[in-house]
Amino acid sequence: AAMALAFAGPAYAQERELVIAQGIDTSGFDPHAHTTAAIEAIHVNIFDYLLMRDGKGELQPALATEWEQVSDTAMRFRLREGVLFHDGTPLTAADVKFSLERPALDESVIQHSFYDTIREVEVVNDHEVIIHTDGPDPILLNRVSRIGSGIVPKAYVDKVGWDGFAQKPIGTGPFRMVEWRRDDRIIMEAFKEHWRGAPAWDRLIHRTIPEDSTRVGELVSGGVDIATNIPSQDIERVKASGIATTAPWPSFRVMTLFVNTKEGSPLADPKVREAVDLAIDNKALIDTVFNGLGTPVRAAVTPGLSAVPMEYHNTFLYDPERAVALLKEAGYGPNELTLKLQGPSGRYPLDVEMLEIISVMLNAVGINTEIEALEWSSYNSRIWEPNKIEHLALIGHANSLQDGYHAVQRARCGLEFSNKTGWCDKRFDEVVGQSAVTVDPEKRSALLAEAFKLLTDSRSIIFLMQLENTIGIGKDVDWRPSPDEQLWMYAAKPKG
Amino acid sequence: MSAPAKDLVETPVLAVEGLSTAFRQQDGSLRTVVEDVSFTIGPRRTLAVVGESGSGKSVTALSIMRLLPGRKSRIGGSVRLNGEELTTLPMDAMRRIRGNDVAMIFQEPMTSLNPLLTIGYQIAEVLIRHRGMSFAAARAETVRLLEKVRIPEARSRFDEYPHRFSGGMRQRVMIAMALACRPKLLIADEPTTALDVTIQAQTLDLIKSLQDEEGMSVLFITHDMGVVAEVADETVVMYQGKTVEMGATADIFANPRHPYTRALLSAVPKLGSMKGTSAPSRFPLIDPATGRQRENQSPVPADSEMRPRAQPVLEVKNLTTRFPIRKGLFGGLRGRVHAVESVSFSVQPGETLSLVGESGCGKSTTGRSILRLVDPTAGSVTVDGKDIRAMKPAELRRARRGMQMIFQDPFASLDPRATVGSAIAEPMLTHGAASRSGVRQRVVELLHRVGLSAETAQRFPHEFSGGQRQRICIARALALEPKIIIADEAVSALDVSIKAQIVNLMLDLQQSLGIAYVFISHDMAVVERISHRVAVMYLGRIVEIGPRAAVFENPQHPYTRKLLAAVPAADPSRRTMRRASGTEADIPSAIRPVDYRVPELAFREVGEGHLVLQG
Amino acid sequence: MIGYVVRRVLQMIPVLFGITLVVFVLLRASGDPVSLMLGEEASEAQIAQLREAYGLDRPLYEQYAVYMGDLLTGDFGRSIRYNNQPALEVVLERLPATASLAAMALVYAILISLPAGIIAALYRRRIPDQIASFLSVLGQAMPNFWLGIMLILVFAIWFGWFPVSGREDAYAVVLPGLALGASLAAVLTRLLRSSMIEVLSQDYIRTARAKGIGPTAVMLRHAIRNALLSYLTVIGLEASSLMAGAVVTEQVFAWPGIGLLAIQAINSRDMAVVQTIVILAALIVMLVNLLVDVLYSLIDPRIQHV
Amino acid sequence: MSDLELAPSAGWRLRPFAALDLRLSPLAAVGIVILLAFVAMALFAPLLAPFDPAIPSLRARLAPPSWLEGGVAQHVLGTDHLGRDMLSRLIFGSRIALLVGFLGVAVALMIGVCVGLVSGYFGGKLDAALMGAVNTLLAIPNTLLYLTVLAVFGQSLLLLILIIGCINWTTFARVVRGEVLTIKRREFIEASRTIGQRPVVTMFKHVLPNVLGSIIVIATMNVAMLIILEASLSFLGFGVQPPTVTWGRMLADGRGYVATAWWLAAFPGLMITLLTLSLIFIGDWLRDRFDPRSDS
Ligand SMILES: Nc1ncnc2c1ncn2[C@@H]1O[C@H](COP(=O)(O)OP(=O)(O)OP(=O)(O)O)[C@@H](O)[C@H]1O
Ligand SMILES: Nc1ncnc2c1ncn2[C@@H]1O[C@H](COP(=O)(O)OP(=O)(O)OP(=O)(O)O)[C@@H](O)[C@H]1O
Ligand SMILES: [Mg+2]
Ligand SMILES: [Mg+2]
Repeated sequence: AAMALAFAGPAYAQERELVIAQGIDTSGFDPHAHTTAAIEAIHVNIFDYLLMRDGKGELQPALATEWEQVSDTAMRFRLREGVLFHDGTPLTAADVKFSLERPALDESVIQHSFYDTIREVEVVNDHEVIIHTDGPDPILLNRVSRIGSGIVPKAYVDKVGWDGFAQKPIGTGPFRMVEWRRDDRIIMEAFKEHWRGAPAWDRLIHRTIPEDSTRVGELVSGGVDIATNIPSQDIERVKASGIATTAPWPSFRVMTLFVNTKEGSPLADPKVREAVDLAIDNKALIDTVFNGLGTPVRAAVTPGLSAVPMEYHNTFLYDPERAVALLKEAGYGPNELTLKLQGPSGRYPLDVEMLEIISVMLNAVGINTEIEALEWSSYNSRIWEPNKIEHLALIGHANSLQDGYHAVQRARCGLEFSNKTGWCDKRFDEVVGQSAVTVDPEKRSALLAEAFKLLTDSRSIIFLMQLENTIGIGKDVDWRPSPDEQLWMYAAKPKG
Repeated sequence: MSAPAKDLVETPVLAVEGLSTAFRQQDGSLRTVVEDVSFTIGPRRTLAVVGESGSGKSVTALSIMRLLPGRKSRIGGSVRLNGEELTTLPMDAMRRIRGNDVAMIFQEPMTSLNPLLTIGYQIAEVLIRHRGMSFAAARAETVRLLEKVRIPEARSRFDEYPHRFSGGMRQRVMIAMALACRPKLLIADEPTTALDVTIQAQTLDLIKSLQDEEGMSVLFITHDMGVVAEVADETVVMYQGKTVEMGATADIFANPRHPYTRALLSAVPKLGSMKGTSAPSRFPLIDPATGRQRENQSPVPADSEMRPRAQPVLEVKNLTTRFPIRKGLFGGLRGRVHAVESVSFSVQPGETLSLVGESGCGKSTTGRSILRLVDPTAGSVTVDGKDIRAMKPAELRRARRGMQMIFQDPFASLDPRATVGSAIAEPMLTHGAASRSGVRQRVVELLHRVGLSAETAQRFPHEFSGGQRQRICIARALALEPKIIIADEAVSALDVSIKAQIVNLMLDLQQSLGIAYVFISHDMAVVERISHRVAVMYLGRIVEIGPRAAVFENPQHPYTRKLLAAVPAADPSRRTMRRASGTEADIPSAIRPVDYRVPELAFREVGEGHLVLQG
Repeated sequence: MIGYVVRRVLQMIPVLFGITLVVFVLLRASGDPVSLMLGEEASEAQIAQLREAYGLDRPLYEQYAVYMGDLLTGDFGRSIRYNNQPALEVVLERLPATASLAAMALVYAILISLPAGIIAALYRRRIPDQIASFLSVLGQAMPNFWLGIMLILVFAIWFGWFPVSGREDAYAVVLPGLALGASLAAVLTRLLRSSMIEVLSQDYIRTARAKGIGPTAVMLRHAIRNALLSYLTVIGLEASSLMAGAVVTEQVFAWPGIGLLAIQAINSRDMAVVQTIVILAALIVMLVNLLVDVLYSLIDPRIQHV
Repeated sequence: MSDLELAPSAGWRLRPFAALDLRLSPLAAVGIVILLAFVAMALFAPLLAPFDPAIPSLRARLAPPSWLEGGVAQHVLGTDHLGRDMLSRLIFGSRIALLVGFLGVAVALMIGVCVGLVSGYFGGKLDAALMGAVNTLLAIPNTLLYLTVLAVFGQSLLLLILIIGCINWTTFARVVRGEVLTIKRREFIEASRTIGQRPVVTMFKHVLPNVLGSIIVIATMNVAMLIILEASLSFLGFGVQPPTVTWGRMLADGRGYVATAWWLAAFPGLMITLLTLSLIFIGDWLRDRFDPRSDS
């Protein structure tokens, strides 16, 4: 794309433009009104958080320069001075209070559930705030460095309203939004007064190209500089093009099978659940479906998450003979058990193919299968949301809080996972509950490790793999993708 | 007119010698449909080609014009126009001759004009093409031509489209188009067959007077001997693709040599041939192969004299049928077609009443109203003492057993996908008139009755000729032993000889079964043969009704006279110099405004049962 | 004529009403926008809260009544997916993209089918006819997403003549237009061929030839106009399938039109937007058909609408 | 044709197509042979297919056809992205293609013909109402309708066929209605009224057999259209459930491999083209046979 501008005349000849292609468009620029990582990946260039993760996933100061625990339920943040919004107004503590209290207090905001521990944001002075939480919140820092915590200018929002803001956002980020053509492109310009200094690009363009092969086509023909989600079969092709190369882009998303353990389901019998787990060869699944890209897991653990037992990463159980034996013990001879495999079609990469391969694997130990792959919204509303899993349902979970607590907490009795699987364990609830108010990292990790073990051993959720995407990067761009699925383009530099 | 003088000095305008035309069939073989046809036409003369349907008349004409599909047909022999050989001419040169030296008019005026182009343009096109005129000049010339063929207000009609023109006017447009370049030869392929008697007469007149003016020769194709007698100097008779007889028209009529010619002539209904009798009478028929008379030729016995006044099978009183015309945003009523207006008549058992009149005068609507195929607006229809109009649907269906209908088009009135047997059996099965096996028995009986063999029951309509199909329709109509049959133009679409056969069949059936007919027709000569009584309709009204002899021999209403005068006489010696051709193009329309008040009708009795509309 | 047009437009109202009802019920019955928006991480309490906020917890008929009430005042509702933007605005801003795509497809379809259909009819059952027939069969048998991908690969990536996707420059419409227009071209070719064959067998063509008019003039002045009548009707009827095809084509070419919007709106159960699209599309289809009928009556003097 | 003296067994039944000249044209013969081959393929798929179409093979992912470099001998047409045998999948795929195509058309046919017949034959208010429904359905872009309906009712094969039928009948209804309006004016229908036949009987006995000609022609075209529709729905994620193999799904899945493994999409595409071609040949031929004018 940098080349394409050469035609635009001498005045623009120097302009550096970076074009990124993703499969989906943003729904708007209200940072509290979505839950999608791919949208955050766009927003992150416009909004800053109090803290920000660096390329290794470590939390670094951003709008907040220092922070300290004031009490069990309060944390003080010192704000950076001289930070300007895109409209030239300076950042103050009032903006921070405004930005964080909205998701925390307004129940109708989509991000609310991630901020409901926050009781109040107290303005100490122009450059200092204290966040008060309901109880001890060990992951408050995670909360203020993610999606729903982008800082917006209060005065501007008061003027245009949130609906207006969603169309024309203003933030403190390195780029400012100029034009948004829905489902086509978002055009951003460098914000030269950005507190980190002017970005290397004059223009940043996010394009929406839903069709994979078309996106790859743009990449290899030089139409875009960075393209996300390169299908595995095209990796060689991209590399061979000489125009771009690819890099692994691990995702926090872990693919799982939710299991109906409720009464009446054959899977209420733990033996059958174990048989299913043992029947699935996670590695072969990854190799066959994803051409080897992905990591087998036994729990929702991925590198970059805090407080997770990493021993469940890159490991899996596979023992078909034992699976047959377990089935026999449970009273099922070959082909006497039929399980329904449900899953979405088109929500996750190669989701239907996963179902097909899992089905074959289950068949191999003598379990008959029936696949039901539905378009995402139907799947979501027919099976997922009313908790009507028949036997096994494919689902992928990301972890936008990037913390172990979030990975297991919803499996507590009466919460979403439990409602779906029907698995409910007192001890599990207890340790998870404790971890939520335990600030000491050691203790907390220990509690969560036990919780992970309980959940994994219950096999109410059978964990399959961590997804690994591939991102395509043009040869002219110097950029190393970070492990948190963000497209933070301030870090990208033109080559040569 | 004068006998044809063989003019040896003048070269003939058209000389056809040994013309043979064959079509390539699906399997690649050739089927010859015109074989070794030869004739010549001298300047200013008219040659008629006659023969029954499928005898190759049209193919002959199209071969002369070389208008047959080139890849599918093969033409042999020679065709010379003014000495120039046409069969070998390059296509370009041929195109310069078409429409210029030879012009052609076709049978179907309704489809022969392009519906999307104006009348004027279609004529002017010829002038532009052959005379190289500018459009303006062509336009002026076209208007002149239109005036010449007596299209009223020619100037303003230049820009009109064909669908606004009646059949007769369209045929005149075709003639104007043909005459545009003053061709030496005009080929007219059945130009009047599709037209009404009166319009037909006008059109024939026009062609003849223009021929005299322009001095061209005419090749006239027809199957109607009446028309031949009227127009032709010489006649060629074709039979199965060959010429069987050729000569001066008068000679041929006076002294037909070939049996086929004789058969053809014997079957021609001649108006006035029934003078002095009052009962219907069969046609004398001659077998085309042997030349002998085919059936014993007794006229229908005198028993069909008017019967004593029994109870009529059908009584129609003040029958009125109007069709609303709706237009505008909300489909408001803008007028009505007064298709049938206060029509009254009665029919006795075993009697035939004919309804005659021009196209659109309401004959069919009358018939359909009687059967309640359309719902009449007012009046009463009594069949066998029961009022048809008061009946509920189921009742009506039952009542229809007693009255049947035979339609004009035998091709259209049989379901192409049902066997003949099931078509005839259907009415009986519907009414449970007989057991299943009884039905089969009866079908065979009926087939025999109409002169078909039993095995035809299993065949499909497309395997039959038009005449045979009409027999099947009659058999179907007879299946329920109706008291009355309404025959709507039942023989109009048939060839002369077939027509005669069917008329004879109907008469026989009437005689043996005592059926009453309402016979709807515009063919006066057939009507004369078949009817006991005649009703003449004009614009939805009966203008004259009475015994056939009285109406034909003593027509009182001017319209009846006009209708009779228009019938071509199949006798060259009586070729009349025509009555001043009417220029009025159309039959006046029966469309009236909503608030139209129907004037009172009064009839004057001129003889016994002979009534004439007054005023 | 004006009366006729008015009447036809009035007739569209019940149809549109029926469409809104059908679509409303279907969409509502099939999924819940809130749980879709919240994704896998949503909590049940949160779903309930949001649903209440959007009034989705009320009975269906009540929701429909509210929706229709708004609709009658010209309010097409607001997009849930696009942060409460007015649905009509969201849809309308896409209209030009789809319109230009459809127009391009139509241009292709006509440019291809007109000569191809005529030549096929003229050379009936001979080589040119068979080639045209085969190509049109291919055009019909090839799903347009497939054709789109092939076109991108060959003309955009290998040859680099056209942009791969998007609608930034003027040439961008060339490939998606072709992908969308191909099957219409195929249908129209076959149709034109058969109506041409039919017209050529009509009596008035024989009349024209008997006048000595040359084959080209017969073709141009006498035959084509008549054959175009049914051609025109089919174009009208195909307007709706063009809209349907646009859904797929836009997806392939990342063409920011209504089709792309439609898929995403359906997938996120964005009621107001789907409704607006369907109403708009139906309206366009019906207007196109009306236009075709009016054109038809202009070409064919026999038809008179009053 | 027996020379009958009342042979009662040789009754005259309604034989709708006996009146047809069914001589084959060369193209039609080709079409019929292809179609029969596909039918045989569908019927005997388990016997014909060398492999189980659902069984993946890790080692043989994306193997090219056997005659190409890198091809594996036992996978004649190569393997797909999960290492499943292409040939076997194509063979099994013919089942769904034919099922969706023919059953979908059958459902559409039934609805469309009934509506068309009733609408055309009885006219009036009923006609206005039915045509209103047709116009409503026609005015909604088809794809949107399919997507919403499939989203509501799920994506089983049976439902897909039913839905396709329930949405796709409008063409038939319109054509049948048009034909009925013409046929209604033919005299044999009137003749049927004059013998006192009930309208419903007339409709099925006399009207229906006479519209069958054009219906069959559209139906053959429609079969092809539906197969492609299934492909498009698969492309949009609304296809038939795995492990059922469909050409449409193969085509849709293969689209990402145009540049790297062309055989994934080329073969199912070829199959669809062949089937469409054969149906179009047969349809053209049937139309010629049903239209007496077409060959004069
Ligand atoms: N284009 C054609 N291809 C094949 N056969 C044809 C063609 N045109 C006419 N015929 C056949 O040639 C024969 C003669 O037909 P032609 O039209 O000349 O009869 P006709 O005497 O004019 O009859 P009619 O009085 O019905 O017009 C018929 O058997 C007809 O079927
Ligand atoms: N269903 C109808 N709706 C409107 N007008 C009709 C209808 N049927 C007949 N007419 C009109 O009624 C008038 C009488 O028609 P009808 O068919 O009875 O004439 P006809 O004497 O039988 O003519 P033809 O000799 O042509 O059969 C005509 O002007 C015709 O246009
Ligand atoms: Mg395992
Ligand atoms: Mg003829």
